[in-house]
Amino acid sequence: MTGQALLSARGLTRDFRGFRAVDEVDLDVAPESVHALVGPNGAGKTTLFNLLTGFLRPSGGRIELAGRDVTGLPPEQVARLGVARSFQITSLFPQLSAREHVALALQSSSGLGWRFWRSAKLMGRYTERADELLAMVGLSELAEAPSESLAYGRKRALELAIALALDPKVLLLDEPTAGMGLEDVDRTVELISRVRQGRTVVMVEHNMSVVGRLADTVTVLQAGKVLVEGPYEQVRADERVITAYLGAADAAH
Amino acid sequence: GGGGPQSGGDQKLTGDKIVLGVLNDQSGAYSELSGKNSVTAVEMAIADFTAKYGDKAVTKDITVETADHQNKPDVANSKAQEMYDRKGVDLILDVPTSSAALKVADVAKEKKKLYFNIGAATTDLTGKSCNKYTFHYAYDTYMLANGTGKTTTEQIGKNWYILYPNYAFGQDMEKSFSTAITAAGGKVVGKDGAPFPNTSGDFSTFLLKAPTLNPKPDVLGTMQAGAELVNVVKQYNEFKLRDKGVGLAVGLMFLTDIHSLTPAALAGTTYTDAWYWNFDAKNREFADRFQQKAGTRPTFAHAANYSAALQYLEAVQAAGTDDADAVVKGLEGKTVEDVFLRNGKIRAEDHRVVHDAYLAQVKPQSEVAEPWDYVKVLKTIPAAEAFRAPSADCKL
Amino acid sequence: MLRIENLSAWYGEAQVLRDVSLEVAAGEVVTLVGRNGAGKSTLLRCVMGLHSGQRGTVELDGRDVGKLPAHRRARLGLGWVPDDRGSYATLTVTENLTLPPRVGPDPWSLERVYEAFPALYTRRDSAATMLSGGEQQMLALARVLRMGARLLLCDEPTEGLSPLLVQQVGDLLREAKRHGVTVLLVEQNLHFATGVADRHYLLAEGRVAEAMDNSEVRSRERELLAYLGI
Amino acid sequence: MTSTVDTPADTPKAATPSGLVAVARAPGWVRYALLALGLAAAAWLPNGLYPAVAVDILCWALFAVAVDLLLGFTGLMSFGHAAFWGTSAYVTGLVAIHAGLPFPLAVLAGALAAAVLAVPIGYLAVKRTGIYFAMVTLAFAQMVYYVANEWRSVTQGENGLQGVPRELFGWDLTDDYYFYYAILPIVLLGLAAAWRIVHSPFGRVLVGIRDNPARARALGYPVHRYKLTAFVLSGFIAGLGGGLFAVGHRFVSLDVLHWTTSGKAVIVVVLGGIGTLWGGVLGAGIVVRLEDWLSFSGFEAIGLVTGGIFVLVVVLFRRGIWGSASALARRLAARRR
Amino acid sequence: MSGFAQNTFNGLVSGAFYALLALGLAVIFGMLRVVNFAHGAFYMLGAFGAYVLLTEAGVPFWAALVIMPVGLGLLGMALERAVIHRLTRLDPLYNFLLTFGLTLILQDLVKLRYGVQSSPYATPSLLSGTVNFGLFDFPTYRVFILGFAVLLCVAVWWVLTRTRIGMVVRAATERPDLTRAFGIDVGRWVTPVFGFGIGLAGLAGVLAAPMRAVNPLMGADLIIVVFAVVVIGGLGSIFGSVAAGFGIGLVQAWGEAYLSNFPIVSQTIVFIVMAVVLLWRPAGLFGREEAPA
Ligand SMILES: Nc1ncnc2c1ncn2[C@@H]1O[C@H](COP(=O)(O)OP(=O)(O)OP(=O)(O)O)[C@@H](O)[C@H]1O
Ligand SMILES: Nc1ncnc2c1ncn2[C@@H]1O[C@H](COP(=O)(O)OP(=O)(O)OP(=O)(O)O)[C@@H](O)[C@H]1O
Ligand SMILES: CC(C)C[C@H](N)C(=O)O
Ligand SMILES: [Mg+2]
Ligand SMILES: [Mg+2]
Repeated sequence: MTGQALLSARGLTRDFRGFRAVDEVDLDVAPESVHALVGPNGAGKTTLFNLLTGFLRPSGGRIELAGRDVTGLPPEQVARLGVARSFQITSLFPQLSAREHVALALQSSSGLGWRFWRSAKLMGRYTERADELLAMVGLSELAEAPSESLAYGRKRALELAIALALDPKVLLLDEPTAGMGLEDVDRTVELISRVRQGRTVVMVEHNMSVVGRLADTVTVLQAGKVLVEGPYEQVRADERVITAYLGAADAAH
Repeated sequence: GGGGPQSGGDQKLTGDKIVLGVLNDQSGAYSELSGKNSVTAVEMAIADFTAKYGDKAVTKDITVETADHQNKPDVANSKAQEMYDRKGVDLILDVPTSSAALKVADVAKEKKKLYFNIGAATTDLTGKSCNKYTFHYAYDTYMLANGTGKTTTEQIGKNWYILYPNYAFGQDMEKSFSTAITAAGGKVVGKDGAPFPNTSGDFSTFLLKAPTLNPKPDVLGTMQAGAELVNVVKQYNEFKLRDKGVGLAVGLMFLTDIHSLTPAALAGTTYTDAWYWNFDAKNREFADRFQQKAGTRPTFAHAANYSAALQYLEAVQAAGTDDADAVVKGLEGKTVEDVFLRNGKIRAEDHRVVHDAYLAQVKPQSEVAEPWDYVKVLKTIPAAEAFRAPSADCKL
Repeated sequence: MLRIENLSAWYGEAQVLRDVSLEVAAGEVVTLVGRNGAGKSTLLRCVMGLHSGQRGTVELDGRDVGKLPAHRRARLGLGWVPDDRGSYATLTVTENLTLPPRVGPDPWSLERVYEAFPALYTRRDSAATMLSGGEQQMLALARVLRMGARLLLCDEPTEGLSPLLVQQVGDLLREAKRHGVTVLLVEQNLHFATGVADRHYLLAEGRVAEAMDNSEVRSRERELLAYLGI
Repeated sequence: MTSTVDTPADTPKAATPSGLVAVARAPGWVRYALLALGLAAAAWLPNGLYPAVAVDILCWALFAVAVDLLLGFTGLMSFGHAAFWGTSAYVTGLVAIHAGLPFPLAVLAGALAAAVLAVPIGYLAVKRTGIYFAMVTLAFAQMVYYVANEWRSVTQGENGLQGVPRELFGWDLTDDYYFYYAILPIVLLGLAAAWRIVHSPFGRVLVGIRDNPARARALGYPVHRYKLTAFVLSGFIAGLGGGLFAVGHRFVSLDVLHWTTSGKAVIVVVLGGIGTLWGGVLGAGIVVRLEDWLSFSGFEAIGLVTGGIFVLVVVLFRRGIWGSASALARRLAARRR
Repeated sequence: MSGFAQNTFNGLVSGAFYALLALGLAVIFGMLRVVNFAHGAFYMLGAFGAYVLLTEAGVPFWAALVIMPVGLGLLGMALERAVIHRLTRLDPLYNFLLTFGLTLILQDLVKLRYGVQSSPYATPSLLSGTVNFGLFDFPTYRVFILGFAVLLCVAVWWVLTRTRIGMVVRAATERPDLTRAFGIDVGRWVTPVFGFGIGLAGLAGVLAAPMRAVNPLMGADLIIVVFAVVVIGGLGSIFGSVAAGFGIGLVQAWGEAYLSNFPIVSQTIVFIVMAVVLLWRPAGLFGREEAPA
């Protein structure tokens, strides 16, 4: 079974001082699919993300990436294996410009970062690619601005550009459209559907229309457990999902 | 570069003047026992010298330079160099703290300029680190051990517990004391190096241990100096060791230590003193003059600074030049008598300046009749016995 | 109840609000809509007294509060739900809730808060920043309700909330309104906004571009969405 | 190590000390002019100043730059760099005394020893950040101090290591004036190395780590290892300074390991300007010269003056001398444009 | 046996000083995010103040025990208003540096006026005897210190964790602006807390006066050991700081008593413990994890 999945979890569990945030979750993300994680606030989605990316150590269970056991690896190693993530609450380098962010991300897969005896001008080789990525997320004009001066929505876009710069096999996006206006949401959806080619995307998203437009598979978490899993239409219609999460139908627009 | 003046034989005085440099601790742990008041003492010496010779003096232009070495050998090093090179200093005086003292000896040797150490205790100055331009005044670890260790063993008790600060000075003291005690027929039943510097200021572990040793020591010998000595004595009293039959002997003590601890805390303690201000009329006369200037009574270090400056000036006067080699020649082997040096002699072999020393005892508070008169002298240790014989390690 | 006149604000050299004037009557729910970076959050900070580079008049109940420090304004009944949720890492959930003093006539009791937000109850002894994003959003809202603030300044209170909770927040705001609470709401979600608000101000490039009432927004929804990109 | 990421204590990320000053981007000719001026000043120094003081300034300049490399560009304030400065001083001294090597080799040995020591200390210290890092390094340096103090058979304890030779192929370097020129190339090399590190891809990563470590990890950068590398490099450069200091004084005292030495290094950097690199050099010149002057002036309370200046700088001119000057220059340039 | 008990007791007494100092540090840090390097200097001022009060105004120990902490607390408050407070929005390192500079200044001011010689201070007569514990007797004064310190630590811990005061101050420290927006006048809370922490240091100083040498440098090296103590206990944790304070006192006393043949070990034992703790629990024994790194 796991042979099929690119990223899979078995019995994944995480406790915080007696509180179980993720409870024996089994998850299989098929290669080159978009897999959405939804669920009520506090269901454990972000925690699951943190487990999958090594930012948290599981209290139990096991994680495999392309058949390789990656349980308990530190985040930088997980990243090097081709797993990139964005953060739900934006997390940037306040002093660096948007372009520098992307350049840093582009550089990380090379050994250049260790070259303390070489000139930083070498990083100029990433400028072109960085500008391309910034254009993709609509940040071309703001490439020079320090990230702390960007408005919230722009920061979210930058998060995405950084994740893309890593050219990951697996892209984990935590609420990529939260705080964005509709136009930006559309652009982001379009962007994700573009970059998903040849990649696997796992995303947390409350905006059901975004989920509907992108996701192949939807997993609904509740109280740390998997409630339902399946294609979007099926999950959407599920009674349990409606009571636990969606509420009255008009909420999704 | 600022190379020093070439020492030419017939030259009289460099720059027609004499500059004395007092290099010591002016802000740290030893600034009271030497410090600024050493400068005062040196100024008194200059005044006395000028008064004595009047117009016949080699020069009337005698000044004092002073610097704070903060008890740091590296600071002492650069200050000493700067004094010799840039301030035209002919003689460096004082330099307490053994590590700094040794470093300055190196500088003196290299610059071929005179150096009279007063404040430091290490016998290395007249041992393996001796040199032609360095003289050691006042006291050293041997003198302290020989006086206090011997007499205490003979008169108070044979069994000792020695507590010393675990660094150069303390370790030297411990060795000197152990030797002296054994030679006098006593026994060191225990010894401990306490941490130095002792961050907590707490010595109770050692003090509690003392009475439990077998055989029980009659005497606790503390080698601590300055602030640490104050701590040990305080806690000795706190744990009431005297009531438990353990007496107290102090390795090195200055008048200022007794003052800060109060005689009550130390009553009956014997120790070796290089000089005491109220010993006789001559000393007292000096002490009175000193007090007018400094507002306090002199420690033996102050008196020794006075004497050292005076003897140097006398030597220059006699030689007619401040050329270091000529002055050294005049000093070597000279016998001297002044307010500090009684039966004094400047040994040619190792440049140790020997003189009478004194076994002193702290008076009980009730007997303290005037401020600062805390001590009675029990016995004079003759110059010949007070210091060790010239060491074979010293090759001038 | 709240009157803002010719309010301008700067970040360093950059001006982000230009002569904004608006009014909120007692018991009204008014939204501020506008694109990312239009200056909505900055406006709320100015009202709260937390932004240093500002000029203009802010009146509360006819009283000029422009000179008052933030804590005095809060005591007059202002309650702020910051856009970053404002959770204290060093305080537990319960402490986060009980920290602010009561400032209005109808403060919620702790029991009532926990009844409305059971998720907070189960996490009541955790440090607040350990909560999930949505839980922190609930906490921020619950906190001002517990203060009993008369004028709520809510900065995107539904961001990151599940659809179910979004409805619940809508219910809460409506209920608050019924109890006479006034609300100035910053919202991206126009659908939600029209569900709770009476009137709307459209903020664009630091200016009030338009003021509309609810029915107008409903009828012009298509056009507005296109214009705003919302 | 594990901790939440999505919910960081979102205290407003206060400007890191270094965050105040971005690497100055002065126009090219200004930079070359400044460089030429600096080199000229370095070449002239022992003619205008007592040579021994000039030598000290060189050594402290290296020390300050090493501290700034961590503080300004990695966001780690080491309050225990005396451990590396001092260890190198001792090793240099011992090597020079016992192996009779020419002094540059002895200094190299010392600096390497400092770098080696930086590995375990750094390994433990980089687990903490910010103020904790300062305290942890401070404590470990104090530990090294105690060890040196107790290990009397090697270090001579309180007496200090006397008689460190200044040997260089039989040349007589006893005169500080000539010694100054002998060490100048080594110091310039050290400074150039620091400059290169800061302006390397590695340096860029460090700045990123300084500003948001969690983000850097998600990008695949092993944060601890980067910090550790920076720490070791900094230890090496500090060691270079310490070794030269030992040879310069021909003597090593316990003070080289004392916490006040670490503190002084930080003072020098802050005075010069955190994150400016050359500010440290300037700060070294000022502080060393000032202390020299004060101790001769007969004023007893040196700490009162250095401490006072330091407090003023922290309260009023946090950018330090260099930082303030370059900010001013930039403002003037902007106005002219 | 009685030797061991005595050493243990002694360890607890010196631990009491560590605990009191660490407690003050922790209170200030917990509330203001300031690591107060000058804590040792204020400890020194406490002891010195008691000495000056006694010799220059005849004020006895018991009065000094009240006057000094209050006086220093006020001084601390003035200091907080004048400078500390301007820097709290910046990186905590700035306040660390500021207080470091302050340490140099305070030490030198006292030095200038009173010199570096240690000054005498007698044990109050009421406490100058010894208490018999069966196996051994122990100076009454030390027993008093231990009891007093334990009581004080418990009281402070209770106030800060169990009352509203602690909560408000923590909030005010963490996010001053936000807290102001909730109607709390932040300035009014933070300043007294800083003063209180300083007062604790002063109190420890007064307690130390009869037992330890009173001189301008008495706090200088001590503070570094206290830093190690709080790193071990977990700087943010009030309980951890106090527990580690007593623990380190014990470990040091035992080390000195039973490892005296290995002075390198007994001297550095505090730092060895710290290294082990860092390896095993980087946040300290009772500390909370820092922000991710
Ligand atoms: N470090 C932590 N310590 C304690 N509890 C935690 C920690 N991190 C998360 N939790 C708890 O675990 C639960 C799951 O949190 P998580 O952030 O994964 O939720 P989520 O599904 O991402 O919710 P949201 O949609 O609101 O972001 C929450 O109840 C939260 O309070
Ligand atoms: N700290 C700051 N420094 C400089 N500029 C800032 C800062 N905070 C915000 N800005 C700028 O001020 C403008 C208005 O910001 P504000 O946060 O008020 O917008 P907003 O309407 O709330 O946007 P969003 O919908 O993204 O939250 C933006 O252009 C932003 O870039
Ligand atoms: C007491 C001091 C003046 C002696 C000093 N400790 C020395 O090393 O010689
Ligand atoms: Mg989440
Ligand atoms: Mg906003």
